[in-house]
Amino acid sequence: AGGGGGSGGRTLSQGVLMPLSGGLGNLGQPIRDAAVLPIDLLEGNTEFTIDSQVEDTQTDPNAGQTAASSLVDSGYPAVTGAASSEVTIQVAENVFIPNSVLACSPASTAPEITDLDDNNLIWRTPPSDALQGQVLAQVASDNIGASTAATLYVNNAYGQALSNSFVSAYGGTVQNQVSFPKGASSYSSQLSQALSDDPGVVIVIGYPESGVQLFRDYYSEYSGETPFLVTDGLQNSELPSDVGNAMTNVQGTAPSAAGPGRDFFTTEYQNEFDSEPGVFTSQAFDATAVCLLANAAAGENSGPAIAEQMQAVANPGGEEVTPSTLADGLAMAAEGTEIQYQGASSPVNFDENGDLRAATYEVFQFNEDGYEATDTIEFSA
Amino acid sequence: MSEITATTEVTTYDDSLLSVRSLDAGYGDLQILEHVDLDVADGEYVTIVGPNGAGKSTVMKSVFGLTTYMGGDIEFDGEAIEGLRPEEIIHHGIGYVPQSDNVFPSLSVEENLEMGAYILDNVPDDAMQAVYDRFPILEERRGQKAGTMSGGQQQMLAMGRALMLDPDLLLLDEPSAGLAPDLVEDMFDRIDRINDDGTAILMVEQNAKQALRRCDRSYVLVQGKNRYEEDGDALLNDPEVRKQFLGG
Amino acid sequence: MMSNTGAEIERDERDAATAAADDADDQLLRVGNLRKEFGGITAVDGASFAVADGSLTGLIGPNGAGKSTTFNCITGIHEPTAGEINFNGEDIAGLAPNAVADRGLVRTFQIARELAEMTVLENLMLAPKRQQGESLYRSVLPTFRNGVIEEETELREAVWESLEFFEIDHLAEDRAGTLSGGQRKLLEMARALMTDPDMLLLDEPFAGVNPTLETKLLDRINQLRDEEGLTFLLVEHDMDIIMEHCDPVIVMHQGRVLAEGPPEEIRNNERVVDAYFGDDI
Amino acid sequence: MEPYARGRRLVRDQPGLVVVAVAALLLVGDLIGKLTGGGLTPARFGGFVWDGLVIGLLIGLAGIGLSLTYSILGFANFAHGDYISWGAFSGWAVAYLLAGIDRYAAGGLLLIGAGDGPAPGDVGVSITNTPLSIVAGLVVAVAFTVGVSLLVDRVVYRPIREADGITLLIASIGVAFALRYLIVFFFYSGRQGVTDISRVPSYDIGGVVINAHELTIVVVGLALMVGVHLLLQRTKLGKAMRAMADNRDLAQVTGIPVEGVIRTTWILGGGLAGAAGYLVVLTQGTIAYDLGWLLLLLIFAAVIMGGIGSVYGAIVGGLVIGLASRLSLIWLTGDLSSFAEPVAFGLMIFVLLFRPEGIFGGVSTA
Amino acid sequence: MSPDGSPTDRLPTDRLDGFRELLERSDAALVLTAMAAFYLLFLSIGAILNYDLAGLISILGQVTFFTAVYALVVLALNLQWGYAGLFNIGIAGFMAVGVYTMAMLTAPPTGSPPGLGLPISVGIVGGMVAAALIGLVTALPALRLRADYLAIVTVAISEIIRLTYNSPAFSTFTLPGGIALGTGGANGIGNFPSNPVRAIYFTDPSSAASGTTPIGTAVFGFFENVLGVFRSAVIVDLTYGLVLAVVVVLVYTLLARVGNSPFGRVLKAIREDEVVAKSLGKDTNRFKIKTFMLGCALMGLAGVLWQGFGTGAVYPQAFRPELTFYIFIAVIIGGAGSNTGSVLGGAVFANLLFLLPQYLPNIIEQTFAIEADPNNFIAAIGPIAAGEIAPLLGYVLNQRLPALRFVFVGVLLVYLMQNRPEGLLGHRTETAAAVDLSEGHTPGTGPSQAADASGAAGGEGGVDDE
Ligand SMILES: Nc1ncnc2c1ncn2[C@@H]1O[C@H](COP(=O)(O)OP(=O)(O)OP(=O)(O)O)[C@@H](O)[C@H]1O
Ligand SMILES: Nc1ncnc2c1ncn2[C@@H]1O[C@H](COP(=O)(O)OP(=O)(O)OP(=O)(O)O)[C@@H](O)[C@H]1O
Ligand SMILES: [Mg+2]
Ligand SMILES: [Mg+2]
Repeated sequence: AGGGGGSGGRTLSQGVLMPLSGGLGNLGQPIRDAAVLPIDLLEGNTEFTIDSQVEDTQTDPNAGQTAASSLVDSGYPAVTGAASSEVTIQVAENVFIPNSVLACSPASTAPEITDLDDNNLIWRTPPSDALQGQVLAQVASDNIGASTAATLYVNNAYGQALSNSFVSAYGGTVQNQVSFPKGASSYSSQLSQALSDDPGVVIVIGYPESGVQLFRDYYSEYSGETPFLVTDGLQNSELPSDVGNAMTNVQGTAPSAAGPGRDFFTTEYQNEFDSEPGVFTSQAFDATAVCLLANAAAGENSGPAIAEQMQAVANPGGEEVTPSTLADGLAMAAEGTEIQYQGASSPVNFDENGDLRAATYEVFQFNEDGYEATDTIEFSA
Repeated sequence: MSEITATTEVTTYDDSLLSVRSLDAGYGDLQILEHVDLDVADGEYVTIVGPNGAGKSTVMKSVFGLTTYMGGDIEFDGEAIEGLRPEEIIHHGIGYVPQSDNVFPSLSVEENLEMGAYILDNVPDDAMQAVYDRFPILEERRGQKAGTMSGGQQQMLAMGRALMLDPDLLLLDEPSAGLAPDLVEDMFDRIDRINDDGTAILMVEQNAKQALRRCDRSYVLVQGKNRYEEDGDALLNDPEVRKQFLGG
Repeated sequence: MMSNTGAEIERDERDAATAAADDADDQLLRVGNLRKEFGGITAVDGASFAVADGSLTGLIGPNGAGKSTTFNCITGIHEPTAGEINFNGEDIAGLAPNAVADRGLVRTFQIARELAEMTVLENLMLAPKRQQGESLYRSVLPTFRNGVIEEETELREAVWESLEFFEIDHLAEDRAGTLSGGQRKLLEMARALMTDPDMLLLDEPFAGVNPTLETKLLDRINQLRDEEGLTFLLVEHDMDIIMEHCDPVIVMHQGRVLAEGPPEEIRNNERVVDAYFGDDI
Repeated sequence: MEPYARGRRLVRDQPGLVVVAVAALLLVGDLIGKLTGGGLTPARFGGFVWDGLVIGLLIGLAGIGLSLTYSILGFANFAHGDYISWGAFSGWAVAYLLAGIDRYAAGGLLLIGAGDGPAPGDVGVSITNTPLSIVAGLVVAVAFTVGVSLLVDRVVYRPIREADGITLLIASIGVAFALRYLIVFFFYSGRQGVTDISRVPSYDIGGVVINAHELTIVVVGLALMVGVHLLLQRTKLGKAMRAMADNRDLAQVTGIPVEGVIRTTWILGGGLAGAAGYLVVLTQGTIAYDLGWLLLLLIFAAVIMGGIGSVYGAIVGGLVIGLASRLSLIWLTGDLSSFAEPVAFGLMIFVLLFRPEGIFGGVSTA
Repeated sequence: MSPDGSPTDRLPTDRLDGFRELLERSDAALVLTAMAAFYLLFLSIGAILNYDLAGLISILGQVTFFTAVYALVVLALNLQWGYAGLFNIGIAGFMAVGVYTMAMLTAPPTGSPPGLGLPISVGIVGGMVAAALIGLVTALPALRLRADYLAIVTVAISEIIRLTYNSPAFSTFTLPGGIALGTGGANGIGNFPSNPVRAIYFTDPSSAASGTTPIGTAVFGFFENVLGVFRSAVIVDLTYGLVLAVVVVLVYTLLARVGNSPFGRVLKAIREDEVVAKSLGKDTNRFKIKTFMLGCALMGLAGVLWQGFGTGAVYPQAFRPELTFYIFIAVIIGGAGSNTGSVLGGAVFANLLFLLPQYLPNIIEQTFAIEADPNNFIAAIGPIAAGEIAPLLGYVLNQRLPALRFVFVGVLLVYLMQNRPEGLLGHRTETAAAVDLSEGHTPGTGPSQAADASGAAGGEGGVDDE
């Protein structure tokens, strides 16, 4: 096999690296499902054989490293993963970059990833949190009209980075920045600190794990009138039912999953897994899809070669390929036709750092049944 | 010590209260006792003497079900008791006062005695009073923590606790160790009296002169085997035994 | 009567103190007005006595008289509530146990405290003081380690000799925890002697030891005293031993020194007979 | 002159104590300043105190069992936290089943709403809405945890009864791993909402909001504590336990049915742990497989601070730890608020510096 | 060895016996045999998973790395716990102090978070010293406490350390002299110098696109041209693994000497009965503090080599108490009190309990592919009534395998405690003396005589053999 035409029958190898157990296990499992969805859909519909393998980082740096090595050792040239930024940075520096394997993360939003010395090997399909901080600030000031704010953030890399980027972008006064630990039995004291100066809006950065607890504590002790603004980590349709409150005072921002192929993705995901797609699932689909397209275009299972093709298959210019036409896209890419992938989460337009050039954020509002998007905000880096 | 080559010359009795036949026992895999035979008749006062490490304490513990049983028979009052748990053996009417650590230090004197009658639903008042009559100092100090009592008082308390159930046989492991001379005398006198009241005694003693003088019969144990079995006084006067075990 | 007794005791103490002052260089250990309280209990209540260099002094008294507690205070296991303790001309009250032992004053325990999981050999090898290899760097660095090995080889011989004497050499490699009650006592004494002390405090070393071996040990104690000038302070309840071997004998009662003197005198001291011997004598 | 001399002696003998006293005084002074100066509203202060009391009560309740098994069996049971978790899961599975069986399939209810099971708001469990199923759940939580602890004792600890404390401790770490991840095996690894907060009435008492579930916990917790107290005081069981803690071999020789007392200890300790786990979920409203494990270090801190083996020590220790972890937030604000837990640990270490045996150490109160 | 006959006419069983004897006598042979077995195991796994040669080298590198780092920490713990009975369950905290100090000393001052930019060697020594000092601070008050109280204090301190590093409060801060420093908060520190072994092969070790040194050119060239291995990273990793193995040998030697010496004897005595040790004139506090500090320094070193250079970045979440428990499990598998046992225990834990379970799911998937993937237990057992077992299997294999791994670890631990509480080598009491104590004497009929002698001799011999 090789580049150019007539590459039918070639094997495209794609690894998936996700936390399936440990702290982020719950978040990671649906993302893993979405990451293997393109492969499941392509099976039998394309001339290519697609070989994939899933590894579990266990939300642990050591295990993550072994899991990543295992993918590399099995000969996977490209990997969808990892999820949390800590693990992504670490396996990138220690495993993927030294071994010339490409990684495309569907969920790591830490700004540091932009600046990795990565030989062009590290990519991602969600936007950097440097942007989300600005979006939060904008929504807080413009949509909610709050001139004072407090942040309540989970005490990890994600929470600390996003809280900081919000604070530096926000025009009003930030009265309190309160951190909270994951998995505590009660957040009343943190809430009481955050609410002590009667802020115009409370920004909550965290995951459903602690979000359930935090909002339960909030609704059992306060009247529930202060506007809250949450981030992508808390964009979870089960949150209101788990909390037991419609949460109508809570809005949120998240990288929008409103790419051209979104409806197709949603339907297929529901068919396949019998549940609603969750946060970062459409990004995971896109990450795998772009890698496969780039692999087909590269004509060989080689990390650097695939990296060469990432922008070519994703960025504007050429035939449009969407999640529903992925099989055709592979064939075109292998033949050397110029294509542009229009994904489930976004049109996917990479800059030279492997970040998205433009990002669309959605503003969503919780209600009894989950949440609904109320607005979209376009942002370009 | 190895000069004594005489094999076991032990008589067996037919009507004994406690009869130990060819007992093998030890700790884990380590066998200490080899074919030990021993009898105590109803109301009899029997002692065991022998060098350090001979297995004297091990015999007592074995009767009470505290060692690894490896073979032989132990009968009490006609019933086999080998392999039973200590609390079951207590039910049969045997009391045991271990060599050391024999009171509950953080319990009061009275509570220690109550524990002695734990297997009964209610602590019999007369039993408690009987012990107090025997050891008046215990009644005086009934509220004191056992751990703060002096060595001799603790020894009395331990004995009192074993007497709470009015056992038929009392096993005493070196009851005089560490006691001041006046208390040693006193202790032996009290044991005599307990024996006079009908309780059979099986006692280990290093204070062999006293023990042998007072007991009815005595066994000499060496390296886990019976060596001699005789009247106390006879042993006391046996020159060989004197030389080997009684310090001349 | 009461005050009378008190006065007498005071006089005794004064006598002891004067005696101590008289031939100060003759007294290896001097204890003055030692007090030790545990919560409400006064275990030692102003005891004063002195032990002459090279003597085998007996310390007797009823159970609970405070003998072991006195030992514990002298050797730093307990900090005395008040009082003076002078060893070899140096005030050692309140020193840590290791500091006391380091000065050559070593004790055995009434209830043997063997190091259960260590072999009998290791128990004895532990004892000698100021071993080179007790310093971390010496035990590790190449050149120093040769010295350590040399010293260990020498110690080994001494240890085996001692084991043979105490008739526990057949147990040399057994864990000390498997020894019988009496064997533990022997180990305890052998170990204390391995520290090469100037003075030994023995707390009922023969309780539970077979009489034959007891005789042998006493011969050894006498030999060490005569030939190497060791000083012994011996707590014992066996009056035959005390009367035959100890001179002088100190009698404690209710935390105080009741009498002190040669065995003959003690045997005939009425107060001692009342307090201690009972009807035995 | 006299007080001066006494003071000087205090400074000389117990310099640490003096420093602590001064620090405590300064904190109290600062607190009064904050309360009067308006930096801290009395309502917020009251909220901290109430919060600390509720969590402290739960820690104390769970700590009693840990303390009992610690002193009687001679080892620190690292699986205690996971008994707590199993109490929570077993009890709430049944509470859910009873509350929702008329409307939903049993499977989803038994998994406490996991997977496609009904949401908390739909099942609607709360002490006022479904009091019977809440009580039934509590009973099951206690019974099930007792069963688990007896089973574990039979299978794991009994064969090595004579082993030293460290061997048992490490075996208990093994038990902890197995129990915790069996929950994940049967249930799930996330945190899930359980109670229906919209149906939990709350009362405003001088600005401090107290809800019905917290009140339930206080009532049930105190009742259980009093019950344990009476059981240990009124029966010879308490003395037998102390006797065994003193000297197990002697207890055996004395005729105390050692195995029986050990079983009773597990029944008490396991039952209280199960109840505590169930009640923790009642107050926090959510359930997670590691909820007991996350509490375990705090429980240990409480038990040790109180003095191992002392029932009252465990209770007092629990309250101190609970209050400290909440009240410290008066000073630890913003970035420092993550130090609440370290403060609780630090306090324990501090107490041990002055009382190496714990507050009630050496005093047997059971 | 066998008195009769030359090796040629020996029966195979004889040879087997001879080998067993060798293992009993020489610790080096024992450890090397165990490692050979592990290498073989993982090579077969690689083969099953169709790894190419680079993949196989990589898996060997991992086996070496994890064995070495676990062995290192286990050895340090064995010194504290196995010898002196100091029940330290704050290991993770001391490792964190080591690696964080190293990171803060060596990270570039301009980075984020800023560091002091000092050389690596200063960083490593600094990490060890800092861990030792924190050990001292822990030990001083803890000396008064009984063993289980000490345990809880150490685990509390370890949590305080982790939460402090995790706190945003010290993410970056300024020292009094105006020097900026930082822990990076929950982000950790990722910008410290790269693994020193890279300097052997690369001219600019910190750059992914660096040129190679002459050695690098030669070695990489050999692998590329002769073996066809083009991934230089696997060679670097394997080299690091081997360097760590050397470190383990050095630490082992150090600790074996500490153990087989009067110093070690005092530690053993302290573990048994501190009052006795004191009454014999040993300043036990000094011994305890020294031991605690030395152990903590080694834990700090292990932190640097493992969580620092090994993973390339340091995060607070890597130092949860679970890590400490893993080390304890390893020391128990090996047998507390035995240094060789510690190395073996570390190897067994790292390979069989840490690495192997990560490869198992893939092997299982290769062997039986089970499609069914029910996402909850009820859905998994429901079909059993209809005789369908596939959903349950699918649930177990596809959904709950990680959870079952922990259940397995727990059950194994209980099994070990019930059946072999003394661990693999704990039965072999290693006599604490610098010489064979019974040489030239016949110690009667002590049942453990043979084992003791070989233990003492073997311990020393093992070191010298290396
Ligand atoms: N728990 C134990 N485990 C192993 N061996 C033991 C144990 N207890 C005693 N032994 C061994 O059993 C033998 C007999 O011990 P035992 O205590 O019965 O002796 P004894 O005759 O009572 O001696 P003593 O007069 O010194 O008390 C000794 O060799 C001793 O080492
Ligand atoms: N740690 C302690 N706490 C409380 N009381 C104690 C303590 N140690 C000793 N005592 C008390 O001090 C008194 C003296 O005890 P000590 O052990 O010194 O007596 P002794 O003379 O050695 O007696 P014996 O001959 O029985 O060994 C006793 O009343 C004892 O109960
Ligand atoms: Mg005995
Ligand atoms: Mg005494």
